[in-house]
Amino acid sequence: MLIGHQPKPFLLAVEGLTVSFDGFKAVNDLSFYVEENEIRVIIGPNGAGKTTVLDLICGKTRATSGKIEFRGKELTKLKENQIVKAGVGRKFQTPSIYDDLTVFENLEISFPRGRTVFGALTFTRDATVRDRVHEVAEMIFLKDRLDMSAALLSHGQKQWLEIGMLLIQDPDLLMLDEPVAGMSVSERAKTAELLNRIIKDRSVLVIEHDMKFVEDIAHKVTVLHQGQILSEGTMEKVKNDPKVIEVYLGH
Amino acid sequence: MFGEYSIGDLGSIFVMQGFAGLILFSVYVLMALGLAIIFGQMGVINMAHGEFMILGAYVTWMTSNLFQSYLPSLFSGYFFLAMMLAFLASGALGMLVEWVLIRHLYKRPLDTLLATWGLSLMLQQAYRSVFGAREVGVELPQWMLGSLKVTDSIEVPINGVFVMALTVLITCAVAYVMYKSRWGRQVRAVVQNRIMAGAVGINTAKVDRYTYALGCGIAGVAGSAFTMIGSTGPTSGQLYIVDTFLVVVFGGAASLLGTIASAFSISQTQSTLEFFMSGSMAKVLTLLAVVGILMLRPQGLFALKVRK
Amino acid sequence: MNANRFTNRSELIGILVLAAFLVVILPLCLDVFRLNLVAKYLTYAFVALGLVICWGYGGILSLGQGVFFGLGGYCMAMFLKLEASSVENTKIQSTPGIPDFMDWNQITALPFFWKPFHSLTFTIAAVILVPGIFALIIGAAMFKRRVGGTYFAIITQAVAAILTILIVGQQGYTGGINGMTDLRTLKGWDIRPDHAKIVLYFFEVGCLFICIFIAQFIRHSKLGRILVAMRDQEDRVRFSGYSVANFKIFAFCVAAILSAIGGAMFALQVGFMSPSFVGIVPSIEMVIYTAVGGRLSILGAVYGTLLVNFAKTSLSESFPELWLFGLGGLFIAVVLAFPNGLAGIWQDHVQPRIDRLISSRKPKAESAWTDNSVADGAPAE
Amino acid sequence: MSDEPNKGLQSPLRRKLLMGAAALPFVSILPRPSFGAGPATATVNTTGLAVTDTEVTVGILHSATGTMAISETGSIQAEKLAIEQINAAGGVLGRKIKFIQEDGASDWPTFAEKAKKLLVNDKVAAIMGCWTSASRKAVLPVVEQYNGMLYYPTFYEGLEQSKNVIYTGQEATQQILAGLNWIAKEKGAKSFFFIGSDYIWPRTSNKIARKHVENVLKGKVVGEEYYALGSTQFNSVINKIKLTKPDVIFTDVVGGSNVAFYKQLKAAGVDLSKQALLTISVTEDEIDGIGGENIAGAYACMKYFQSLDNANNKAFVAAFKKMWGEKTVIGDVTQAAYLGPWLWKLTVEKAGSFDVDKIAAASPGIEFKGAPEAYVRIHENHHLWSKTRVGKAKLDGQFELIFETSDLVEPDPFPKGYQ
Repeated sequence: MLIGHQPKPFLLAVEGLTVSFDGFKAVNDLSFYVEENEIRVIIGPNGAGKTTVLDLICGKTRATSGKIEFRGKELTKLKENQIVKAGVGRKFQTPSIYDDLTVFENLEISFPRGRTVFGALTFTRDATVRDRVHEVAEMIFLKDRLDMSAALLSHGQKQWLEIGMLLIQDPDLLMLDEPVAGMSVSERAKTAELLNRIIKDRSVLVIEHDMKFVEDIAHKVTVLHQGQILSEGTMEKVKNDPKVIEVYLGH
Repeated sequence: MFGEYSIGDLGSIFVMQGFAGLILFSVYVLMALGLAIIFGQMGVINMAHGEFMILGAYVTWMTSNLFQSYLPSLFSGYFFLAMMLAFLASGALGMLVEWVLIRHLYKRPLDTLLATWGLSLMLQQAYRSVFGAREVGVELPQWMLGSLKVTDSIEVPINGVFVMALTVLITCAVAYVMYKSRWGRQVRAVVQNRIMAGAVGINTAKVDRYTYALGCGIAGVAGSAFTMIGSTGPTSGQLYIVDTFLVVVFGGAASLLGTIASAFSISQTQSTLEFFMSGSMAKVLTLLAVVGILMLRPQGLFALKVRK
Repeated sequence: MNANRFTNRSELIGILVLAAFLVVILPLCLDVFRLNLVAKYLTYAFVALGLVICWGYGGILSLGQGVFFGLGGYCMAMFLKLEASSVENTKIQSTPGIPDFMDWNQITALPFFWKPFHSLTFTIAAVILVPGIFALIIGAAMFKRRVGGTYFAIITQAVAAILTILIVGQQGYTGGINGMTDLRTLKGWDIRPDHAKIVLYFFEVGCLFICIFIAQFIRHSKLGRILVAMRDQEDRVRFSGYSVANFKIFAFCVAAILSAIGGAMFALQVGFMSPSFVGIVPSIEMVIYTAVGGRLSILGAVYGTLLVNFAKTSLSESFPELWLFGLGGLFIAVVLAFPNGLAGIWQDHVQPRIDRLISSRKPKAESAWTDNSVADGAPAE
Repeated sequence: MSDEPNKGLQSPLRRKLLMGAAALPFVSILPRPSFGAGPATATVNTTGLAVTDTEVTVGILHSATGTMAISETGSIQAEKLAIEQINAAGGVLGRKIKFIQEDGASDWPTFAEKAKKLLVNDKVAAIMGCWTSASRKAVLPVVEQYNGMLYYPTFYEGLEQSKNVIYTGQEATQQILAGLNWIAKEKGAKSFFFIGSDYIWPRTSNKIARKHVENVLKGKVVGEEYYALGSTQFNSVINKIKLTKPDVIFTDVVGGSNVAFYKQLKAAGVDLSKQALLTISVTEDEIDGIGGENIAGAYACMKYFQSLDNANNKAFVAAFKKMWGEKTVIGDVTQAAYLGPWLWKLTVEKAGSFDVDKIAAASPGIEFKGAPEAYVRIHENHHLWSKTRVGKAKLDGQFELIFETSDLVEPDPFPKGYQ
């Protein structure tokens, strides 16, 4: 299943990952590898375990067995906030932003400084912070909404804001769970543009259903089915895999 | 401390002490069942649970007075009617409360806590205005008094046996209703996915109302049973509320079996400790143990590991 | 907005209005007896202030604030009681020089944990540290295991119940249900006469404002915004690299320490400490002060406390029967109709009118009570 | 609450009419006395108390709400009855007693706060009030600081004496020792099991009882147990009682716990006609909740029972029921509360003044022959000389008098050899 030989080590290596909920194995002996600056899309039918894989990597769910190595660090033993500090960023399926804060404050909280209790108490909003927030806000098309309460944003804008909150963290591995779900056509186009811009200097792990969108961005596609890898490779290869056609694209 | 007692004495003490624990266990189960339904299934923190119980107790008291005045010949059987009336009265009040108050708060569990606390204060004052500040004594029919002599030194209180039998009966009934009946399936469906349940044609508002009413009704029966062993006053309900919540939480909120297991372990611990130290310290140690265990195992004794 | 780290201009006005009310208007309008009552109410305002941070901002509802109020109060009361139990004051006892309730309980020597309370410095440290560390332990145990919401509320309630039974049960060491009564002097200075009450009142108001400023500082720091963020989307905060548990523990400890300061003030003001402040009923009542004032409003907490207590005193003087109906109704009304309490009413109904009046002359005025950014949102869950 | 002083109404006739109207519900059938004929206010009130030419104000301070309302209601009723009767008989020094009632709400600091309000704002001449030891301990520093006069009705643990308090109930030795002596003699009791609620009064009482049992009666205490206030589960201690088989169960369980205790005792097959039980905490009030059938046969040891057969008591019971309803019962504390206003009136008249210092000084030696419990007298230590009685609980909730001390028992709040 491994593809080719790699001159440099993987950014993310998942090996033998298994998690079971009361006997039900949502992810079963899963192994895959993500390189630096690679864009990997995970697809698969509902219940294939896609979101669970992201949960496992970012520490939201604890693995029953298996290894997740990121830049040589074993993630399964770290706490969520330590995983974030190691350089993994995660966007959730439904936009999860802070409704009671302004767009500016939403972004500011994600700025990687003052993350301890006392750091937060003594945090000051200096020029570095302000510049960075403005820069990201511009990128996510929310430059003129900075003082607006985040609750008032549209669904698409909330998705962008969350992406922006990840960008300001500047992670090495960005994990996106259905970033264009529920968006209008024009928003979707804008999002694709945004994603294409931000995936430049980092690796990205995306879960997406929209095949057109997947084809646009994916370097490589992994197809999950019942917690296991069904097929892996370029979009072209996966598309023509008879197993995939049967369980997924077939209907 | 056992030196002074003979082996035979000790044997009967352990039997009787175990039995005392079983009575306490029944009391806890009765109290907690209604709450396990309301809190475990609906997520509502019903701080007025004790007051629903006391309503049942007052209904029992009124029924006993009525029988004494008008139907003295049937007095020996009044208790069964009283329990039914207690169920209906507390259930009806529960339904009203759900309609006026609770249904607006399903998304704000902490606010149900405050609102039902307010409700409990108002009910207490209402009881005080209607029934007076003094405790009322419920007279029991003759056959419920006294004890069965098992051996020379082992005696079993009849009302204790009655409470235990009642507990078993109600537990079975609740288990049947929640796990076997069509209505129980609807309740669980609503709990798991309100929107979906609504979409497949379950009247979620109605299910909520009847679930809450059922929980309150069971509290009423519990109150009725308590008149046999405890006191009935406007503020008696408050004494039970912390214990009851701990039983439910300790068991794992959504699990009926957990509630029973936790009631059993808490009651046996407390009743055993009471034999070795003063009642207040036994209570402190029991509560401390429960809180300590909850800190180590917050999900309680029985909890499902679910895919979030 | 947050140009200034502590407050913005309109909040400063709000604080000045409160200061004028407490420092000038009340002392001028009330006799010493009523002023002492206000002082007693204000001790609860410390608790309410803590609850704004912990519950309003952090979304952590503690039903055990009485525990910390009690711990603070008992620490202070132990010092005062020792001073009141000098050998010549207690020569009637079988063992002179120990508190009277110990003597009644056949205790013949001062227990070891009482001894350090001869020192005022130690006492003041204990007022802060004992509840603080206790909160740290509870908080760490609960929040590190992600216990929150209703479970946390129930467990804090159980802690309140345990501590009450313990204090009542260990009466030889604690004074039992009677509590510690007849506290007389602080370092030789009699705290009972009227002039002492007045001095203590102003001292307390001073402390209250220090605590208000601390609360303001926390709220306007990034930590305050993280608390709000956590209430909205705990996971998002966690996956932005924060240890959510540590922030919750911090908020809970701050609330505990503020409550404890309130309790110590109470012992000074009332000359009395009893387990009736530790239990569940007072703890829940303290939550209602915050709820009435507006759970998101620091100044609202003070007004809410004063209002509920004034209502309690006057209603229970004239219609004792009605008081419980009134209090119960207040709980329900605050939850159903006014989730943001007085501050919400002010902001939704009063402030816009004032704004309209002013706006004919001045262009802009901001809310004096709550931060716009937070008050807009739904109530905490 | 009574009417406010009406300074604007100068006409004596109008004033009298108004007063009559206020008192109408209670004393309309009694001849209406006229007030205002007493000695000049300036001479009888030199410390600025709320005394006018026609009125004197006292405070009533009990819990009308909260858990203690159950117990304190009877005291409030008795004090109001006494005040009505005193007014109907011409008042105090020619002045009508007006009362201000405050609610302590079962909360000790509230008691202290209300006591302060009564003394500082209302300037009451005396306070009839408090019930629990805790509320008295809270109020005591206040009455001492502001020099008030408190008439405290409950039997209590002793270890206290104040210039500013008259204790109209019995202190612990007064209540307990005679009862223990009686039961030791009558039942040949040698072994005792103590069970009480967990607070100062039961603990102190049991301490005194233990010393008496061990040192004087040469008996043995085979168990001593305490349960938190409000406990409702007594099965464990009942098992211990069954195991240790004491000659006497000695109880000072208070409040609602009593109901649970006696019901469970009965259910466990402890027959009170065979097992002697002596309680110092169950009065007719408590039996109302416990139910006569659950406690019949138990002995109670205190100074008053509703069934006492003397002319004073018959009149008192009749008046009480007339005022508060046929169904009300009267317990020991209720009677003691009734003594408060009367003792105060007698003291004021002896001192010829409302001044607290003079009343405090004049109190010792005051005799009240009209007491329902029969003759009582105030001791130097501000407690009452009174008889101690033992009653046996009957099915109808009343006590049958079994024994009474031949002489008045001397109050001894700081008993030597019992501390």
